[in-house]
Amino acid sequence: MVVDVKEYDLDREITWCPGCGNFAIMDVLKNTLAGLGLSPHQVLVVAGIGQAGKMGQHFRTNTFHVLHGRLLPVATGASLVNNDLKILAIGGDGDGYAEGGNHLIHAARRNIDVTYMVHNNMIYGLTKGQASPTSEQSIKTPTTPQGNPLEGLNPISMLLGLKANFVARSFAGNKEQLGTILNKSLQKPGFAFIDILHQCPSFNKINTFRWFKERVYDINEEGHDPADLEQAFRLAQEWGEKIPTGIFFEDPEPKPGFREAVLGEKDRSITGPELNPLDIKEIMEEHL
Amino acid sequence: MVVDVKEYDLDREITWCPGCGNFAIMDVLKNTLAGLGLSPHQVLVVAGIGQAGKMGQHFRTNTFHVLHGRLLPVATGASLVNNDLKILAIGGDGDGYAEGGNHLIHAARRNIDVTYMVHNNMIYGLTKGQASPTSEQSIKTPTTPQGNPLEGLNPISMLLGLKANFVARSFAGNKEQLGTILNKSLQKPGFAFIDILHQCPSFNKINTFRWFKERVYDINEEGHDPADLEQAFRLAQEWGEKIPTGIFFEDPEPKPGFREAVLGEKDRSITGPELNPLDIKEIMEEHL
Amino acid sequence: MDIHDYSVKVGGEAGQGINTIASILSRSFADQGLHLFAYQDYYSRVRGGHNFYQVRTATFPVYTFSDRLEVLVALDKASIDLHASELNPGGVIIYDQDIKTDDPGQNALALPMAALGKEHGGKAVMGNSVAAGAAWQVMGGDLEILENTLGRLFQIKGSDISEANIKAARAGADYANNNFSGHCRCQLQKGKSKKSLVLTGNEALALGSLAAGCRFVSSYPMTPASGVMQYMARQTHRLPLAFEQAEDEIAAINMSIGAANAGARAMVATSGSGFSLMVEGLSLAGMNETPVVIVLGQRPGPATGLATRTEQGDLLFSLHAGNGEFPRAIFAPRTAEEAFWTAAEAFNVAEKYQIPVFVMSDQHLADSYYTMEPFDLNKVTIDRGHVLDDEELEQMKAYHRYKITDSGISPRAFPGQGGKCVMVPGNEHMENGYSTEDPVNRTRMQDKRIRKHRSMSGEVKPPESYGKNDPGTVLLTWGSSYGSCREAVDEANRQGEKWQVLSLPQLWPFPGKQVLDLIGKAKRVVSVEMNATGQLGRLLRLETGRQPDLAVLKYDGRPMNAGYVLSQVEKGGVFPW
Amino acid sequence: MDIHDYSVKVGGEAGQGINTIASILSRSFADQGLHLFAYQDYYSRVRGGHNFYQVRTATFPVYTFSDRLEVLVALDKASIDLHASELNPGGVIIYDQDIKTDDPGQNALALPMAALGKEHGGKAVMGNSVAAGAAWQVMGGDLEILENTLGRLFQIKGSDISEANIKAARAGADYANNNFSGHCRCQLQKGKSKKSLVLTGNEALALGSLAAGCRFVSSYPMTPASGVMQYMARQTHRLPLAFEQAEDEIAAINMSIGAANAGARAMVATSGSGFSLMVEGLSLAGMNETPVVIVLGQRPGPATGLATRTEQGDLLFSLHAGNGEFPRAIFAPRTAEEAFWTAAEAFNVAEKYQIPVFVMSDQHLADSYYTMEPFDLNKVTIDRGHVLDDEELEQMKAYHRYKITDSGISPRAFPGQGGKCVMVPGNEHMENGYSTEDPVNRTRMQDKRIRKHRSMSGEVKPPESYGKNDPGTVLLTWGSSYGSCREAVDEANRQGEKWQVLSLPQLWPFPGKQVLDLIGKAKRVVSVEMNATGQLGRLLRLETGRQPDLAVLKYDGRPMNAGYVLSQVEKGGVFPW
Ligand SMILES: Cc1ncc(C[n+]2csc(CCOP(=O)(O)OP(=O)(O)O)c2C)c(N)n1
Ligand SMILES: Cc1ncc(C[n+]2csc(CCOP(=O)(O)OP(=O)(O)O)c2C)c(N)n1
Ligand code: SF4
Ligand code: SF4
Ligand SMILES: [Mg+2]
Ligand SMILES: [Mg+2]
Repeated sequence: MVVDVKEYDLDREITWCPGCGNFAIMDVLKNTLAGLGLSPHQVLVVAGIGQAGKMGQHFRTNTFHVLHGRLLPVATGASLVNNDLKILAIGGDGDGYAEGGNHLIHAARRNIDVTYMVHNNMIYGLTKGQASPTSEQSIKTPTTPQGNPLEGLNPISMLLGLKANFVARSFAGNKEQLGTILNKSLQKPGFAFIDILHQCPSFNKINTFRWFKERVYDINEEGHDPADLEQAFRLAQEWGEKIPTGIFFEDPEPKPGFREAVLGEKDRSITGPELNPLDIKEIMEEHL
Repeated sequence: MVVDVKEYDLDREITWCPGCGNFAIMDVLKNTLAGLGLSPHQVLVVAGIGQAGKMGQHFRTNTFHVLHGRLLPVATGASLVNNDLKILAIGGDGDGYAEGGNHLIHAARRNIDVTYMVHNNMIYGLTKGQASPTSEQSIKTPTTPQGNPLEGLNPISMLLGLKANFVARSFAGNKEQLGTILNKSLQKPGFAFIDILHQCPSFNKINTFRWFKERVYDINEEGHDPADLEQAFRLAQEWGEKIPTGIFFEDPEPKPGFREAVLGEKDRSITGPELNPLDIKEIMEEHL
Repeated sequence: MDIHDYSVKVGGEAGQGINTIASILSRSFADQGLHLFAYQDYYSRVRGGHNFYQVRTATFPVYTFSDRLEVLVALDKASIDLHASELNPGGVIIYDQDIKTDDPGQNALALPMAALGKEHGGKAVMGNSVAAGAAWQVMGGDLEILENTLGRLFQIKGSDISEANIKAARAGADYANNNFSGHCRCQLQKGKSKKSLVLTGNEALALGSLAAGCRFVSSYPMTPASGVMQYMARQTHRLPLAFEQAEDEIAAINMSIGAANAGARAMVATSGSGFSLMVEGLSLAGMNETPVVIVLGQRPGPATGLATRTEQGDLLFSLHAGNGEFPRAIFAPRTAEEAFWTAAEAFNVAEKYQIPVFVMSDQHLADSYYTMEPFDLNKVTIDRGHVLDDEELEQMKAYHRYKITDSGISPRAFPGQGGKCVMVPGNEHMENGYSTEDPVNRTRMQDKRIRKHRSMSGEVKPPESYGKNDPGTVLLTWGSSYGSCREAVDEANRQGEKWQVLSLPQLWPFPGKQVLDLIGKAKRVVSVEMNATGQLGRLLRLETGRQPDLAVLKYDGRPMNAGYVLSQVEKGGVFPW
Repeated sequence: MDIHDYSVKVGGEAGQGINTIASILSRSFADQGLHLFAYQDYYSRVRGGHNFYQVRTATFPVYTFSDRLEVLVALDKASIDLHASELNPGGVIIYDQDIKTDDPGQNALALPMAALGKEHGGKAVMGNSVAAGAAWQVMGGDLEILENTLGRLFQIKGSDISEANIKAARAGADYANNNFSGHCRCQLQKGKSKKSLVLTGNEALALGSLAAGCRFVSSYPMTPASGVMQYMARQTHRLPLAFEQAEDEIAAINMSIGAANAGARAMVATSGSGFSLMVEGLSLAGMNETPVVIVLGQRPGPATGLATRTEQGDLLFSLHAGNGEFPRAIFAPRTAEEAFWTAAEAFNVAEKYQIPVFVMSDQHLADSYYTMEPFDLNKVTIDRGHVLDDEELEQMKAYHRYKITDSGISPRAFPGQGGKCVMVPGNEHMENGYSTEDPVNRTRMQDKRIRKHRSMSGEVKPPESYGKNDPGTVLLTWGSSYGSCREAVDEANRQGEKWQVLSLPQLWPFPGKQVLDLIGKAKRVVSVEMNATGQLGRLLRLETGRQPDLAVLKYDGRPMNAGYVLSQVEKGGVFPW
């Protein structure tokens, strides 16, 4: 079925700053969803709190716009009871790597049937520029006024350490690559993790569009085989003059998605507006 | 200074089950501390909630016995304001990998000056046998009565993904190795992570003492160089017929410990019972 | 049939099998047609320590435990040292022969548990069945009933094991028959009850939730609430039910919120610290109007407190928990039977009003066994409130999840239904769910949400009076303390007093007017609860201005009973306010 | 000197620099010797939207904002459309010439902000200083003062930048001088105040904490509380102070608990959802008796609510938060000046009683600027309560962290001191800190902890009355709403009423008797607060049985002022209970 990307348009003011990387990411996502023949009502975006999370308010679809850092558990619950929806989780680096870090470990472990996009601007945008776990060492922010004493977290390396089902990095300035990765991730059962680098012209004056643009390269184009976990791990350690992007890892022996692992065949019957009293007579009578 | 290990003895009933792996771990720890010439009052154990966390109640030392999963933040706060104490964090696999997962990521990122021992019995002991994140696939427990649908988390691989300062695995049945690792970790600034496999005869009927004993081998004895992150990562993927133990990784270019990174030279002045009003006149007058 | 009221205590170390013995006896009492109440006292450890299980059985319904025993089954020395004094005159001690103890006297039986277990059942652990058999014999129970019980209890372990246990029990009974020379004042008769259910509060809560069509449970283990999720986890293979052990309590409540908004009835079960971690999620459920049921099994706090003990210390906390202001309902079943119906009803209230609903229990209710008649499952109704169907949605131009209505309740729909999109937000929002900071909208939305409180207030489960009319003394209570108050009132009235229990199966919205009416002209209102600050008493004042005249409180982690209530009232109680 | 009371509003999009203009004007008003109150109204976004800053300045102390303006500085069209009607007769509009708008009439000045900024300062952004200069000129301020302000404000950016800004401001003043043909009713005079501090509530809280010797701050960013930690973070290089941005709020409070027990005065600052996440840690601090100060900057909930708006909706939540029962103190400063002293005192109360202490603010207090006299820092006292010294400890056989005393307060010591070990637990414990499940110990320990509540009750910051004696009407209020009540009372009394404000700088322990005494025979008690359920009114009833007769509430996220209070009282307010 062909779906017009305009179906995803929403007649609402977009509250991001001009020049923000989020625009490009949203653009790619809308096109990818439409390209897959998905209508807005077949998609559920579970969004975190932050500029990235606002994305769920900026295009038409089902959205659960939840608490800061809690998008993955909400997506887990929703995905277990409804397998008709294509579920995405969308949030920022603070949302996902600081407040929500624990859920990320366990979403990967469970292999939940969700594509998770982390819009990684290496800063807290919405709350006006504090350091995030991925902020560069020495950057001055309102919470690191003497310069960040820590090195940034490497989410790709961490997710490879967790041997997550699908691990990728992209850049808002490379729409084609991002589109390809998203497209692929949305057609897989299980968990897909995509760290998306993007500029925040308002607060991150170091990792600008240009800064990224000059550094990113595509590992798959250069021959990296996503089935090779060890090489992926080696590549993931690179950060600085050159920044590897692309699909680092796709499990060559994929585990079943979480829904299947937990529910087996019976998932379809779990939800829906109708509900009949369960037959618990047999269970009750075990106590007689 | 020679310290008699008996100084660490406490005249209290120990509430672990007979045959529990925790006894051996405590034994090694007491000996290691004494061996390092540390008296009980120079050590602070920040303990989680669980059988492992009870350790802080079973030998004499300073102990903050805190909330389930929250030992690392408490240790972080204590270590920042007091650098006279040797600080250990001790908890179980549920405590550290489930409830406390987020703090583990960030303790590693911060490189806090704490040795963290995770007593990994691959089960929830204190609450009577539920599955933990490290529980084996298919194991039947009160919360996985039809068998655990998930593979166990691999904490070593995860910590290597985080490129933590010091990453090791040991086994309660190999006291010598555990002692060596502990000894080493306690003499390093920065974060040391030790996953300690141990039997829970009451609830884990699969990963028994014998099960571990038959599988563990020492990677360092077999020539693994802890400076080699990539090889460490490769080894870390192994689990099953053979289980690698030993020091997987010691950062060859260690970052400063967190206390130094944050406080530089001034740490000594932060704490202590005396406290003088600060001179904030200069700061106030900036608002005049 | 005479009136009987007997208590048996089984004491020993954790891991020695006191639960097994007590369960065998309990089930058998029930099958004799008797009522029962059985409670556990255990330490937060897996082996060792001194634990006990106390089973009271009677020819009439019982709601709490008794201070005195007829039979003590002792698996360790501590049981004799600590509890022999609790025996009524003529009480019997049956003790493991392997215990190093002085002979407790004539009315006692030293039982070679392990030896008989090994000899007749093949294993020393069968000693538990030996002990059950011996106790049963001494109490004059019908051996066939005991054998039936054993057969059923061990059925899952295979017919070999259940046969072996039956043999071991018979051996214990024979041994007692031949070697017990004393007399037991407890001589069991057949009771009149029909075949009854034996359930703990936790089991009843789980069963009620299943009956209500709960489709999703996510929780993190925490005593004393774990029993609820574990019971439900055992049923997933035969019901359309998803269970997941979350990584922490934050994930648990947020998973349930996700499931509920995707269309499933969803719940969590937790306790103390675990609930503290759910408070942010609770507030989200308040904002995005998610029906979610929270079973809160109370234990003593603060913090980790006393993990395996009982308290009713989280009433005002659960009432005020969560940043911002939003409606909620709080139920507190008083018995296991009520727990079943309350759980079933909680989902209806949650969905009808689209709010978080608490079902408060406490360790004493959660872990204690009660007998009750089988539930008439036809009486379980499922009311999902106003949920739109696909057709209705298809006809709409757009779906507005938060439509402002007089009742405050907006018609619900789930993502994907009828080709519509659903927006469920955590920020303040317009009717369509999208964020807005408009001040007029804010006031209207806050009013809408709060109106649900008023809509709900007309349907509160009413407070219940038991005892004399026009009472001089009213015992005001909630939760499992009800049982003790009820028996205290019976006792006081037997002694010629005019007492009444006024108990609240639902605490929020608070039925203030009804409570005041029921208190009527009573001379004395005594609030009775298991906490240190008299929270129900405080709530009464907050909602009605009236203050209890006296409080009977207990907060040592151990349950109260009728005797405690009576003696405290006599002493003048405390007045914590 | 005449009495003056003028208001200027600066409106525009986020990111346009309204904060800069308002800050320049505020500081300059203060330097003219005037008092001021300046508040922000902003959206939860970084660019765009319509925000404003409103500065009121007067020859007498001001506590809230006014409904009417003398000058409107408009950086966008919305500012004119929305706010021109707020101008008093004779008010002036100064607007950016680049705005597409109709000419607002004679009493207006179209200012080529960007052009002049570029021409005289070198950059278009210097247009902000141009606007400040023009406004200052129109209001008849002393140009030298404005220039001084600019010099100081931009000093950190280098003398080039500060010079450029001064030039731009002069150009704006000149331009106004030459082109503004109307008349401004606001003509600034020199006020009598000595050099005064200009501080927001957040800054005052931070400064007070530093004065108290706070040594450790861990927090997670959250509007409107972030300002506190960010201010403190800026001082770490020159004070013995550690700051860490935690990974989440759970870590933040637990880090502080770790630091406090290791010997440092420690605090967190948070809001709404963030505080919800701290509830478990709060309960731990209750159990292990950790002094920790929690600055709670309230914003509208539930959940994420309205991130940048104001509310007082978390009073009953903070009072009851945490599983189990334990004492705490709750302060709520009413002005920025009081915020300083409250923060300083909060650490003393926390350490003296070894409890968690709340300092409640709200967005309106947190972000608003106030003038005040410089603090006499010699008046800041530090009382760490009973802390043992090394010598005392050396002489002890063993140290017992939780020694039972009459006051409930145990002498403190820190790990390592005097060669002793310290055990700080999260479970119930004996005097030495080790766990026990003993019921008698439990009751004693719970009593000990709760006794601290009583010990503290004698030292509560007393409620304060302002206005007429023997009033007919008492406005009962707390926090930043105090300012509006105070001015409302002045106004009512000017009109011949007998009104009084009764405000509570400390809300817990609740000074019930004192409040009742102060209410006296007042005919009418009106509770005034920024929430939907009248929480202070409810607390009054909970603690005294007395209920307010009327409530003035506001919960649209926007602050109230005197006019609102007066009109609501006239209308009869609401009665939410
Ligand atoms: C529990 C909680 N803590 C803090 C906040 C405040 N907050 C909102 S967004 C945000 C961080 C935003 O950073 P990021 O997740 O990187 O998103 P970005 O805005 O950069 O896209 C914070 C701290 C909150 N809403 N809830
Ligand atoms: C917030 C919270 N959730 C749950 C619990 C209950 N609880 C106590 S220990 C424990 C798990 C113990 O497992 P682990 O950490 O592996 O330790 P072990 O007993 O196996 O050594 C749990 C779930 C708690 N105390 N606090
Ligand atoms: S603050 Fe940064 S991330 Fe947020 S909208 Fe603006 S540019 Fe984008
Ligand atoms: S339950 Fe397991 S881990 Fe806990 S004490 Fe017993 S054997 Fe050890
Ligand atoms: Mg970000
Ligand atoms: Mg464990």
